[in-house]
Amino acid sequence: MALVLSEDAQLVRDQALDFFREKSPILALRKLRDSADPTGFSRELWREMADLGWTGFLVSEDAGGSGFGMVGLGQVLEAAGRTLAASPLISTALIGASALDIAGTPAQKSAYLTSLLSGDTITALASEEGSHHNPAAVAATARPSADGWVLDGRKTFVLDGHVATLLIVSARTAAGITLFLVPAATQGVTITRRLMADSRNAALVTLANVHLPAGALLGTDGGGTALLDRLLDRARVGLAAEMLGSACEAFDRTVQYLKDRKQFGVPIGSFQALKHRAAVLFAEIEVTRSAVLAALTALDEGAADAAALASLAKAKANATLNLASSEGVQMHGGIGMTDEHEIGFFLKRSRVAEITFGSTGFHRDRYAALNGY
Amino acid sequence: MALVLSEDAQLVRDQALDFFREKSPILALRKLRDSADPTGFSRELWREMADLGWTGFLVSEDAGGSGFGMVGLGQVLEAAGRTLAASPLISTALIGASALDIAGTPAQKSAYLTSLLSGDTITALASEEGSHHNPAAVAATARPSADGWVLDGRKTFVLDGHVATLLIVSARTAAGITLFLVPAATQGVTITRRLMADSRNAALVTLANVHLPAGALLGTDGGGTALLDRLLDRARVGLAAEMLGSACEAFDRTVQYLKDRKQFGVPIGSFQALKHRAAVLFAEIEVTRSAVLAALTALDEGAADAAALASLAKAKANATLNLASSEGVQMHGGIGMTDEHEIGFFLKRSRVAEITFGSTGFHRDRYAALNGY
Amino acid sequence: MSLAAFRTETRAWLQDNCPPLMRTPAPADETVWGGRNPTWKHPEQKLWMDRMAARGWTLPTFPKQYGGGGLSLEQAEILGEEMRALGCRAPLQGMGQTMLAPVLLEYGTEAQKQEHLPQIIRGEIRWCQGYSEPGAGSDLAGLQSRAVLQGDHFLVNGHKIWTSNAHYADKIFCLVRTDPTAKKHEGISFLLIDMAQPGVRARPIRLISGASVFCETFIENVQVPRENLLGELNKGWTIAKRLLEHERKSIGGIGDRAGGLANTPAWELAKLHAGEQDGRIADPALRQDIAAYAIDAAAFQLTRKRAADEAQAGRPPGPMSAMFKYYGTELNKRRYEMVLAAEGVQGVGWEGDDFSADELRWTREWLRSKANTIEGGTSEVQLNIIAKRVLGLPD
Amino acid sequence: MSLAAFRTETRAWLQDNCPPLMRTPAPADETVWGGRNPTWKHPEQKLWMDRMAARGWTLPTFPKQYGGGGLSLEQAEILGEEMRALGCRAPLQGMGQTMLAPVLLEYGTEAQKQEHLPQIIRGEIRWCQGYSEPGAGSDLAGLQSRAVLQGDHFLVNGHKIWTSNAHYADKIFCLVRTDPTAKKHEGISFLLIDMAQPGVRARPIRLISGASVFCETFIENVQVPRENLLGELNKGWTIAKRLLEHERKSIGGIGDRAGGLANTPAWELAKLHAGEQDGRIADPALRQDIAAYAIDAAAFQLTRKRAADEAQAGRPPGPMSAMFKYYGTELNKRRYEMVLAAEGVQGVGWEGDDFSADELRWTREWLRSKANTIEGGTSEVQLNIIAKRVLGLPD
Repeated sequence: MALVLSEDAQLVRDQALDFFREKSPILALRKLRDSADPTGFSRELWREMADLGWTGFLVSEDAGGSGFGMVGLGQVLEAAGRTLAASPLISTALIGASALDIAGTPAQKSAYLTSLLSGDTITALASEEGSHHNPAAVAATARPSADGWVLDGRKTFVLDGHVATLLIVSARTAAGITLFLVPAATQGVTITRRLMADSRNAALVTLANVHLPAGALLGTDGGGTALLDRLLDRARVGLAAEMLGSACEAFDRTVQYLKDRKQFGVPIGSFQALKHRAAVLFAEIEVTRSAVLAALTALDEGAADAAALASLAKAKANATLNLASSEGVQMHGGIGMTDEHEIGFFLKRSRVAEITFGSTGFHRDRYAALNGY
Repeated sequence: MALVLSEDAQLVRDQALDFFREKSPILALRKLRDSADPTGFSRELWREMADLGWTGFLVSEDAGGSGFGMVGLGQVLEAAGRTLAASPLISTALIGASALDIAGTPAQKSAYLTSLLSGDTITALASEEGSHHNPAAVAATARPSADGWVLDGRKTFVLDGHVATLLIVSARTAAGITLFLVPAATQGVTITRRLMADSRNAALVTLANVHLPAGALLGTDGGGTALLDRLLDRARVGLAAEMLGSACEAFDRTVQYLKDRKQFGVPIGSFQALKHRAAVLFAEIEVTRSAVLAALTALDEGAADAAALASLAKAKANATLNLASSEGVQMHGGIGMTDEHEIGFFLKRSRVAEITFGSTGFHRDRYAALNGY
Repeated sequence: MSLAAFRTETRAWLQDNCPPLMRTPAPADETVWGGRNPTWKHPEQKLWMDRMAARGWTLPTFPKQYGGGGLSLEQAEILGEEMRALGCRAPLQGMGQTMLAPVLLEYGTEAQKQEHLPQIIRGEIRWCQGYSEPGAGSDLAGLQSRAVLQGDHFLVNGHKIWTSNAHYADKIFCLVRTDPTAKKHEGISFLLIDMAQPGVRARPIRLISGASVFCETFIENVQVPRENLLGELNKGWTIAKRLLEHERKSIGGIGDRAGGLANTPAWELAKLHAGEQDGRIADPALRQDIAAYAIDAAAFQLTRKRAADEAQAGRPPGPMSAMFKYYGTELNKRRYEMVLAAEGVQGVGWEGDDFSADELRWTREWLRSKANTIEGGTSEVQLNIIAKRVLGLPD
Repeated sequence: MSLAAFRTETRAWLQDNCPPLMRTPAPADETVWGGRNPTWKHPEQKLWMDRMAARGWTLPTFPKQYGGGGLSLEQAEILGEEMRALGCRAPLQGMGQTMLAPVLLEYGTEAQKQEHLPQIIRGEIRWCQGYSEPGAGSDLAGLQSRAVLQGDHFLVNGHKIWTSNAHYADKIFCLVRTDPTAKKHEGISFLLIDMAQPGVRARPIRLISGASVFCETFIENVQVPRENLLGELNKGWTIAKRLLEHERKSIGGIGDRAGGLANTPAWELAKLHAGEQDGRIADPALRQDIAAYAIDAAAFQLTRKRAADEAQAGRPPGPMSAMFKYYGTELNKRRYEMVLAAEGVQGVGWEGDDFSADELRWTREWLRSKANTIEGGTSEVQLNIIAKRVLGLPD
């Protein structure tokens, strides 16, 4: 694999950078927050993103998408990360589209894909049950009924669950962990919005005696672990790309501040201790960029080491965004502590993104296991 | 407990600092190394240390010592660490004296204590069997015989074992881990010198069908785990005190070099990045000093948290000496890489001391366990 | 009186006089700040403050003639131990006590001491600090607020920032430039300004944590009596630095403060959220990180104790306040990062019933902790101070 | 010829021409340095070097008229891939190839290129680097060695340090001061000096690892022909900096070098010494540390690949050599620290039969690795360069 963007990917990247800079600067997130917007994102912008084809990047051409792939979607996510844009890109364009494209039956595809591509259907993955990422810890159950399945369980950290029309739920059957497509409006499904520190939303989803038709099964009975792994690896790398964008932006703003802010009669960027810390951060961002691009590419190519690269990318993105946002606030000094300044938004976003789809510790552990130690 | 040196301890400290500075500068270690001295230390100096009473600090007054305690011995060890002086202080004045004082029978005391106090008997603790510190991993066995015990086993990292006349050996009996006093000259004992990177010595000790009298048992049959723990906690804290001295000396030399060495027309100590790193190291040394003094004091007072403080002190000393020696070499630049300069001796000493009586990871684990998590 | 007798007597007095409610941990919103318009959640708060103030024990080592307790260091230590043993809340807190009072005692005229110290000790006046300015943060001496001496008063104009709780304070101690032609450290004076007059205005600043504990304070054409100058004219920088040492000490000890977290360490949260195995935190990496933090935190607390013990033993204290400020605040940030890491999803909530009150408070406190290494002199400034004053490294 | 055809042909040629022994990993003491007095452990080493040199493949992308391979970047990449696939050793190494040759090509006169490049490519002359001086380490431009132009030659006097393997080298490329009155960067020239003459003396320096790979080199009243000046008089600094970029690249890639460790990663040693549980390293803290290192190391290797791929795709390369030098050398130090941590007692042995040859070698290599962040410009200098040239931060 060559670690270099194709012309097409470069075009998507430029387009996405312009899009978010113009239509969804950090000010947009602030407004959603301060107006206590019940959805936490802009449906109008989401339709525009769908019109640009981003919802179809992971949907094959014969199903109505472009099949452009993870490298392309990664460019969009990185651009979104630059302005901390809140949207269902990951929950829907990445996870939902992948789930249907990879495992959906023709009936499922025809039921959901068109409206997902147009931006109408929003999906959410309901797999976590505890405080820490652990897709294998599934207590939710699905038992067979006369005409399908009955689900019970409690899901804790369902990203975009508060606006989703379709949930992808992991539950345990006799055969093992299995995924189901659950329309949010199904009886017995209760969705409670959870507002996070980054002004984005997750939901608590409870399933109480939820009756589903046989056609709600996604993939095979008991095949949920492998399918979830594939979906999650895409989500991890997509999120890592978004986090890379956020780290780059926090860094660029901090370097600019170092040049502008004067103390002791000189720009504070002339102090060597700050210079060295900035240079170290630059290096970390560069190696993170390589890890993210390699993981995106490996997923598109179906490479054998894609899972290890996914953990590598998420582990590096976690550490680098943590560092970039922490250094950003510290180097901005007092002004960085004010709500009025935007650098604090990166700090809040960083810690939520870190624990999403696996902390640094989780991915170090997984990387070691995948490499045989 | 008050974390302040008594007048007496201060006097010992000053005396020890003068002693090692005058009689055992780093040059002494270099000479021992370059002459391939078979013992690796100076017997003459060791007798002088005994004459100063240091071998008796942990021996009660009624047994011929001064009972001055760990705080006092810690001052001596810290001073020894400043000049990287190699001596049997830890193997004999600390571990051997403690073992006999705490657990020795009257017969054992009368057999060994006088010559230990005078510097004639050198003891060595033979407890490690693997590459990593683990006093609980004992494969060596002791089975009862008609008139005593028969020992078999292999001990890997016996500090000063190559010059010891008396070994303190851990072996497993039916009752559990048990300690034995084994004269080095006993038939079946083979001692092979192992030269370490810090120019000090450990030994590989093999015990093959070693017959011992009943009176060789130290403490109680099966009581070795608790006794070893006590001895090791003293050793950990004593070594931490020595390492603190080494860290202080490496740091002082580095700060002086920062003031003396000129590049770009100014002392390199005027560069802010180096200043900040030096200041961070200063802070780490200060908190390490407190941890070491608290642990020494707790051992003397038999405080309930002495074990936790021992792990705390060793963990901090490990990290701080590692940092002080690494930064020392880096800040000395090219000259620090030469054998002619003394700063490299601190680097070599640091890593050997780190793995002795438990690495940082070992003591973090133990600290957590002792604190209930 | 022997120390033992003092201890016995003190214990008995505390037993008799500390109201039961004041022996419970104080939530953050029940701190007693005193002042002209004090707020009380419980009458016991005022009772406790008044009783302690009457003995001068709100500033126990200060001389009796100014209303202080007149205790020796040893006695004050015993008082502290007995208060901790009984779980007594601090009767009164604020910048008057911890920062201004020590420099008033050192640099004030007899009249100034007589006027201000009793008010501070009795909790009658709440002070705030007018140091930083928008253009003068780490470069504190670069301040531009002006005071011009006009006969018996100064005419003051200026713009201060990070004035903690200025919107609740009665008076502000202020650094102002009184000689614009002098070198920057030599034209600064230290003024005491009453805020209850036209021309003084405090505007709260909203922080990333959502709280507003700091203000911008605007001073426009305010007349300040000449006798409110502390120390000599244009010699305010010396006092300013001395006060900063007291501030550093109080911020460096930030991890000590009572509060929910002190009773709920990160390892308990880790067991709760990451699970427990054989009595251990189930996630070994999290466990090692928490132990590493706990070891550093314990070593730092032992260092504070060592410094106190050395002072008590009459050993000369080193110029260590910068080190305490640096290490204590960096540790406090790590502490909250540990809490977040332990809590997982529950550590990054903002609103809603699914998060406990503690969890939501800790998220805000985590954000608040980021200011610790900025306020009162950044970590970078502290490291500069250590390098220069302690290590003697050249400029 | 198409790239595919080139690959096929190259593979066949390597199969036919690379001696079997040269397809095994090279121990450190079997590196081929060439020179006037080469040392061979095996005749295959010379055979392999000569065969590769005859095709110019010891410097594959250099022009054919100077003895180079004349390959495109893509072809050279293919050659590298095929050599790695077959496990071929490097036929020849040294500072002549990696550092001097590129600047000779860029700045040399036609005569200089004709003279020196073929000698380098054929392994006939071994070069060393005369840059640092005892008083000029990080401040390289502060050098004091002098060269005075006297008609058709320079008279050179100086004292160089850290001249790698100078005691084995035939020639030295040297920075000397030719105008002591000019500003420090403007009076420096770049000279090529033959060491086989009286007045040049190299004294090995014993290092903390026990090895002596560096020398002090003394140059006393040595005459150097004027035509051995590379570039213009007093304009040597530009060439010096350019050469440093090539040096940084080669040091930054230090973790790539084949050798025992490449085949014995830290995690294998950790399993061996700390034990194994369910296929995992039994010590969870050690395991996490090793994974953290391995992740950074992999991300760095991917970054080197990305830079190469971008160059090949014709994307403008950033000024990244300082970043590679910094990150690669810091990683290499961490790598050896990991090895020591994994080995425990076996990692800190110095002599004796109880330590394996690998264990003893790694201890020495651990010490040697400490020089990585000093030689070729310290990590601090690299960070200065990144801050200034990449980030544009002010002086």
